[in-house]
Amino acid sequence: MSPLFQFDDIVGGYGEVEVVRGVSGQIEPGRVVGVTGRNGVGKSTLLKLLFGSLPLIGGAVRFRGRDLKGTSPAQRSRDGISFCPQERIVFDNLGVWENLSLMQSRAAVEDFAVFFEVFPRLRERLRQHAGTLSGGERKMLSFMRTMSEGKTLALLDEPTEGVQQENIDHMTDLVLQARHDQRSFVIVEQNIHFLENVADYLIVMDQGRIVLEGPAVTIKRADIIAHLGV
Amino acid sequence: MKKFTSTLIKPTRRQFLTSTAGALALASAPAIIRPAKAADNFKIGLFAALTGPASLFGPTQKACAELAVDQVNAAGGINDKKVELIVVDGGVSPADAAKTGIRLMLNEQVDFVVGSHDSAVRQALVAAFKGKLPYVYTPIYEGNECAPHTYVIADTPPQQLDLALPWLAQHSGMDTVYMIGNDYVWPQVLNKYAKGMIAKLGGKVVGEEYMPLGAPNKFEEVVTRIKAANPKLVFVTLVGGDNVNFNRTFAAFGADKITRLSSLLEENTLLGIGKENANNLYGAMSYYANIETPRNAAFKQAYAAKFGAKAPNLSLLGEDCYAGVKFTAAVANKAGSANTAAVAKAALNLTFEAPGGQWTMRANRHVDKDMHLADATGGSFKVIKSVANMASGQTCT
Amino acid sequence: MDPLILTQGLNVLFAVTLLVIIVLGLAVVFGWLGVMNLAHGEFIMLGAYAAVFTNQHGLPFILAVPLAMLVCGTVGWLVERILIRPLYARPFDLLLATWGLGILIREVVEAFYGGGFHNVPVPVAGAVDVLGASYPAYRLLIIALAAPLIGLMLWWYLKSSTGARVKAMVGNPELAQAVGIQTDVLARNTFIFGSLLAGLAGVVIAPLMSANPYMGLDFVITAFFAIIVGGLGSVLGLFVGSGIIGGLDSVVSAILNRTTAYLLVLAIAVFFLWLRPRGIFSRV
Amino acid sequence: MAYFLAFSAALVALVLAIPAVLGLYWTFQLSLTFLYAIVAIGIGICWGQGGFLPLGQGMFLGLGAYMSGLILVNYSGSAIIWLLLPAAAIVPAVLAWGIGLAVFRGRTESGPFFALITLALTLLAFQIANTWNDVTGGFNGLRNIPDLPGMDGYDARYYFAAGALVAALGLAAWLINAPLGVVWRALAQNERRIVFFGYSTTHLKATAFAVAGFLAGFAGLLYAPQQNLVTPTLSGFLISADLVIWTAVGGRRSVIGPPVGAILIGVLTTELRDRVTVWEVIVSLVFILVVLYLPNGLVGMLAPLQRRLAALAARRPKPVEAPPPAHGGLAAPALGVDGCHLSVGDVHILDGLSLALEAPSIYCLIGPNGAGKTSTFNTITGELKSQSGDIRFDGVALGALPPERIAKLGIGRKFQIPSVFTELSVRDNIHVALWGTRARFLDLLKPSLRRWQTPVLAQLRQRYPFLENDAEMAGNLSHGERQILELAMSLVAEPRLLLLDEPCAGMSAEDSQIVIDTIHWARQTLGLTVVVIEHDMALVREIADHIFVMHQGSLLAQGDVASIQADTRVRDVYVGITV
Repeated sequence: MSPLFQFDDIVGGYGEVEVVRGVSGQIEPGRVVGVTGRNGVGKSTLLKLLFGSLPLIGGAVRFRGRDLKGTSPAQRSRDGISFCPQERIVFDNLGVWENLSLMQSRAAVEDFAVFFEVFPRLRERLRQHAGTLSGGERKMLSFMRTMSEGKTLALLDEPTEGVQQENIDHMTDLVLQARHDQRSFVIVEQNIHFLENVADYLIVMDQGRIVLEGPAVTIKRADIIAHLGV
Repeated sequence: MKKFTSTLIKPTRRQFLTSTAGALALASAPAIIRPAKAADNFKIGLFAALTGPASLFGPTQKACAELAVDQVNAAGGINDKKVELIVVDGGVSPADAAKTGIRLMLNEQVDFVVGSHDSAVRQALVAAFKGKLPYVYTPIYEGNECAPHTYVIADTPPQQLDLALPWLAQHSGMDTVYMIGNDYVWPQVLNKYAKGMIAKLGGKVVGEEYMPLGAPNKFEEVVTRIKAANPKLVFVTLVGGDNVNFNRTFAAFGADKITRLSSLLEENTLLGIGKENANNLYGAMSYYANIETPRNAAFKQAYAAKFGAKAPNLSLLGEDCYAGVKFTAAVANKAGSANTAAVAKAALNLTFEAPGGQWTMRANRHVDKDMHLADATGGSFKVIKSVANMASGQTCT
Repeated sequence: MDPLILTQGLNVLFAVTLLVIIVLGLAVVFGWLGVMNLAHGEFIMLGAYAAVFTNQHGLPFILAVPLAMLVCGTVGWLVERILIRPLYARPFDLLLATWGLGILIREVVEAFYGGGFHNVPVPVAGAVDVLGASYPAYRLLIIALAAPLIGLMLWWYLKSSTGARVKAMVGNPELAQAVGIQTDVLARNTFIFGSLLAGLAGVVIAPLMSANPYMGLDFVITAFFAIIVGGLGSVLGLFVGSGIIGGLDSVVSAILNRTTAYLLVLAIAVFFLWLRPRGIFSRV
Repeated sequence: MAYFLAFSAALVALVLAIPAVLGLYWTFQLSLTFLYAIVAIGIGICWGQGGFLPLGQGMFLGLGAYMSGLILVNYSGSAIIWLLLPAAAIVPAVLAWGIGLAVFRGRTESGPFFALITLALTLLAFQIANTWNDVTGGFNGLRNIPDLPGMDGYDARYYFAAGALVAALGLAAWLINAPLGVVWRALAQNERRIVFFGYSTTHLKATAFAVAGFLAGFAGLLYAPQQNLVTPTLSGFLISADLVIWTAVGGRRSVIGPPVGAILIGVLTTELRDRVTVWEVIVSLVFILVVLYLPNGLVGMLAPLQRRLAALAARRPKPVEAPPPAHGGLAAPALGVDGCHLSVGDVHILDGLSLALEAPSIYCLIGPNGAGKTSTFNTITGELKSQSGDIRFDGVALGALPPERIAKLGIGRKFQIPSVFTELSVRDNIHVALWGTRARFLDLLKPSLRRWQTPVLAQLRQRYPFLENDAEMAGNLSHGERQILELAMSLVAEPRLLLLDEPCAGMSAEDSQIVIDTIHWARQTLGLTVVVIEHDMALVREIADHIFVMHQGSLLAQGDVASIQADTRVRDVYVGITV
């Protein structure tokens, strides 16, 4: 029985520039893989390659055992993969509510109650343009959008960047809850605390390659910081 | 104008150059290849509205002229030469028309030009021909074209209004008149002339409005205003689509109990206006397709015989091209050539026949002609009064 | 109330309503999709000729609606596929290509129907008395029907978040893809939808002014001005823009004259293009 | 340049021959088409070079024609016309220039809105021409315009028009090959970028539009006496649209493209319109196809040939020593950023940021994503304006200055994503940077600037031989080479303060090393101050004399490498514990 999601020897980047130079991994249902590393080591690029926003130069991505070669991001989303990018994370020219209900036109505000409980500010700003939100609020909005899609697998790029600690804690709870519901995540993060709290498995990247990986419990923080810090 | 005549290039050189041009032309690009020139034909260039806003008239202009050419040829041609018609586009910008005019003059070497197009293009052609070529201007216009060797067989304001206004004054009253037209020379001149007559007839102009030409016009507001002013007569000098849309709106607002006189009301325009919108709508021109005279009957029969069921709608704008060719034939035969001086001499007081009636070319190079006042109520023209040999009222010398 | 003033008031209302109807299609194609379709007027013209066709063949006027939709839908589909799709990223070329397209459509229609005027009788003749001012029934009908129809569209627009999706696609294509919007399909359908609306407008207009191949030119520029003044992609802006352009045009025509009104509209358009190119209620 | 001269010579010969060879008819035909061609050349300059589309050139054509017509009608026979007539070309030019300044000011985009403005204006022009009877003669136009002295007869008219066309071609060729043309093309590709080399895009675009206005007015000047009639249609929208169509079909990017299009279609139309009923259909189809598949028009199909000729022309002529930068290029003065706040909506991008760069040395600016590093660069270079606080460079307050002025003060920057002008040659790329801080606006008309050479450039060429292949299109360079080219561009400008945003992003270790050496070298030879935004700590350790750590829009810590590495707060923000 093949894993839910699997990527082998991924190579790719922008144009001829290889940013990711051969990264492999896999993930089972109800598991969370954390990817970390310094800025510019190719973490975001990796996610984009996995989701198909960037073309693969080498390697293969499989979802539920099926090779995703040639399927558009839109198709992957329909097949059950959520993507929460790091840049241009919300539709600035749409309202908060439009951002949330864009693909679920039948949805009612109540359906998002569980999120609004922890992110009340967004409820207050339902009609406001997402472009006018603060960086942190946008992060929460895009996180909320991704989680509410309820897809089998979600790829999150720096969800906690610029988010206050208390909200990061809420995010942690939500991810853990979803994991408990057998949903899986690949989370790119620099916030080690967050990763330590949610991830079963950690990958540390540098220069586009994996320099350290293993079950979260087995990896010591000091080792990570050695790769991460200044 | 003196400078122009001095610019005339000596015939010998002209002959030489153009023949070289012809030779080269045949040799070079396909664009220049043209049917080998039958030297001994009498060539008439016809400016018809093949493109542009007036292009709805193009087909009938072409057809009528072709019919006339057939008849002239059947009658032995002009000065024993077979008449050849070269149709070109008059629906273009003045500058482009001038280019075509020069082509007709130098390359096709036409003997005569008959033109049905707007006044701006006429100015351009006059400037291009510089009187080196007899030029017949046919469509209804504002008058005042006095260029040498330019023969105008068009209806003029006096011909239209001397007929229409007195009759309307008598039958529907002229106490108050509202004028609406497009903002350019023809309506302005017509209104100027009309004002004089209205005053003589004891009428009063209560409103005068002009609509921008070539702008997206709408007429609800104007019609409402006119309806409120409730004049005895509305004098409409709008053209084309504006004329159609004004009259439709006028009727839609239930103002069509008021008498309307339209200066350019021909068959196609009336079709556009629609029979349900044509109550109390009058026009005064030298031709309507259903004038009941033997002459017109014959013309229509010949027209139908040549073009059959698919024949384009007959109207003044076509008939006057027919007349233009007929005039050309008459004057050139009388002059014995197309030489401008000879033609000028022959043209004086020359009488010739048009489907609309008998026309006579006067010294002012305009024609006296039979005019008809028609009632368009019900969507078809009913001629209610005709006057023979009305003068053009032009003062050219 | 003075019937004259009342009638002029109705004229203003009608002018604005008609402009909204004319602008709707372009609001979708230009306002949402950002496609400067200079051939919009020709799509309206095609719609009008659908009415001409039904009239010539003695068919009931209402049949012109499905016919117009069929014609404009098909043409819209073809145009999007061949002309628009390769040029989404090249606004100038889009502008020019659609201008060429406009000429093409005009010429083709002229080849079939000639340049002449075609009378489409008003489906609802006569006038209705409104508070002492009699007003043409068909125009009143347009005003009356436009309100609920446009209301319906708005409702649909807000309910089915299609409009939002289009704006999402235009504003942030990558994210749109990421949330599962098939952008190419959506773009195509949007363009076709805009073309349909244009065709519908044509049918409505046909009985007001007789159809001819050049009528489109009269609409397209005014429509662009209305949208720019209102603001791209904004529903409210669509009405405000039509209100300002159409209303101003009508009011000035009523009080002064057409020429002034026309020049004023041009001046306003230049002013907005220059100082507020994104309009009053821009959401793009 | 050389082949343009040769080309022009051939052209003149051909043009002179035509009347004798083709005869009067063609002489007349071409006289008018030549005038249209002149207008088209102007459109080519705006659209093909400057990258903005004028849809209303009829307005200037008409203005010129009416002015010329009125002058001739009123003063014919007196010598004063020779004084007055030039106004018929100059007034449209000035008008266009004014419109350009007004519309382009404060806008670094020239989207289709400019096109729509010109369209609306030409509609206005038409109505005025059509209704102002007393002056313009209304619909029937200004008639019986006398000939220009010596311009009577078809041949004379032809030679006037032909002469004018050749002159216009010469002017266009000169402008397009002058530095100004290079900068125009750079602008068309990346308007935002050239601002930071010290160019005012407003003036550049307004100038292009003024040239187009001049050419249109000039054509109008000759139109009046040539046709002896000027009508409103001349200033209408349809002619304006046709002119654009001709320009596109001929090829907007080259000098000869627009006139070729105008003459070709003009001639074919008069020839075929009356014979081929579907002529209009054909033209519109051809136009659509060209727009879709031939962005460079018919002439563009000769591109390979042109490129070969261009390559010949491109061998570097004798270099000219360039003057020092306007700012003197003295050793780096101090930069002080003091308490800058910058927020959009309620997002605080900069939150009381203060930095002080006293001694010339290499500073590194680090910090987690969203700390505001790039925004700091944007604020210093004037692209973003901080709502409060004060930025001083060499004692000058930068707050109010536009980006191009700040660049001229000697602050250069290099973007994270290499933004070289891909459709320009390597040499042109370098020159655009070279001129920015050295040339005054009018200098851009001197061809000699294209031979400029500086010691810095020479040394850079030694370091990076690929900078020597002058004719190579920057678009064909590899990513690494582009990075280096842009670095070289920001160095030849000889700034006093250089801001580098991730100069080594996406480069191999080897390339990165080369870049680092260059930075060191520049630091020593030019004595400038360098600020580097960098994530790669290895690189930071190697180059940084002094490190600024930013966090959430303000300065968290600063000091030398060791002290920063020791700083726990810094480590924490990197590891994600908010402080």
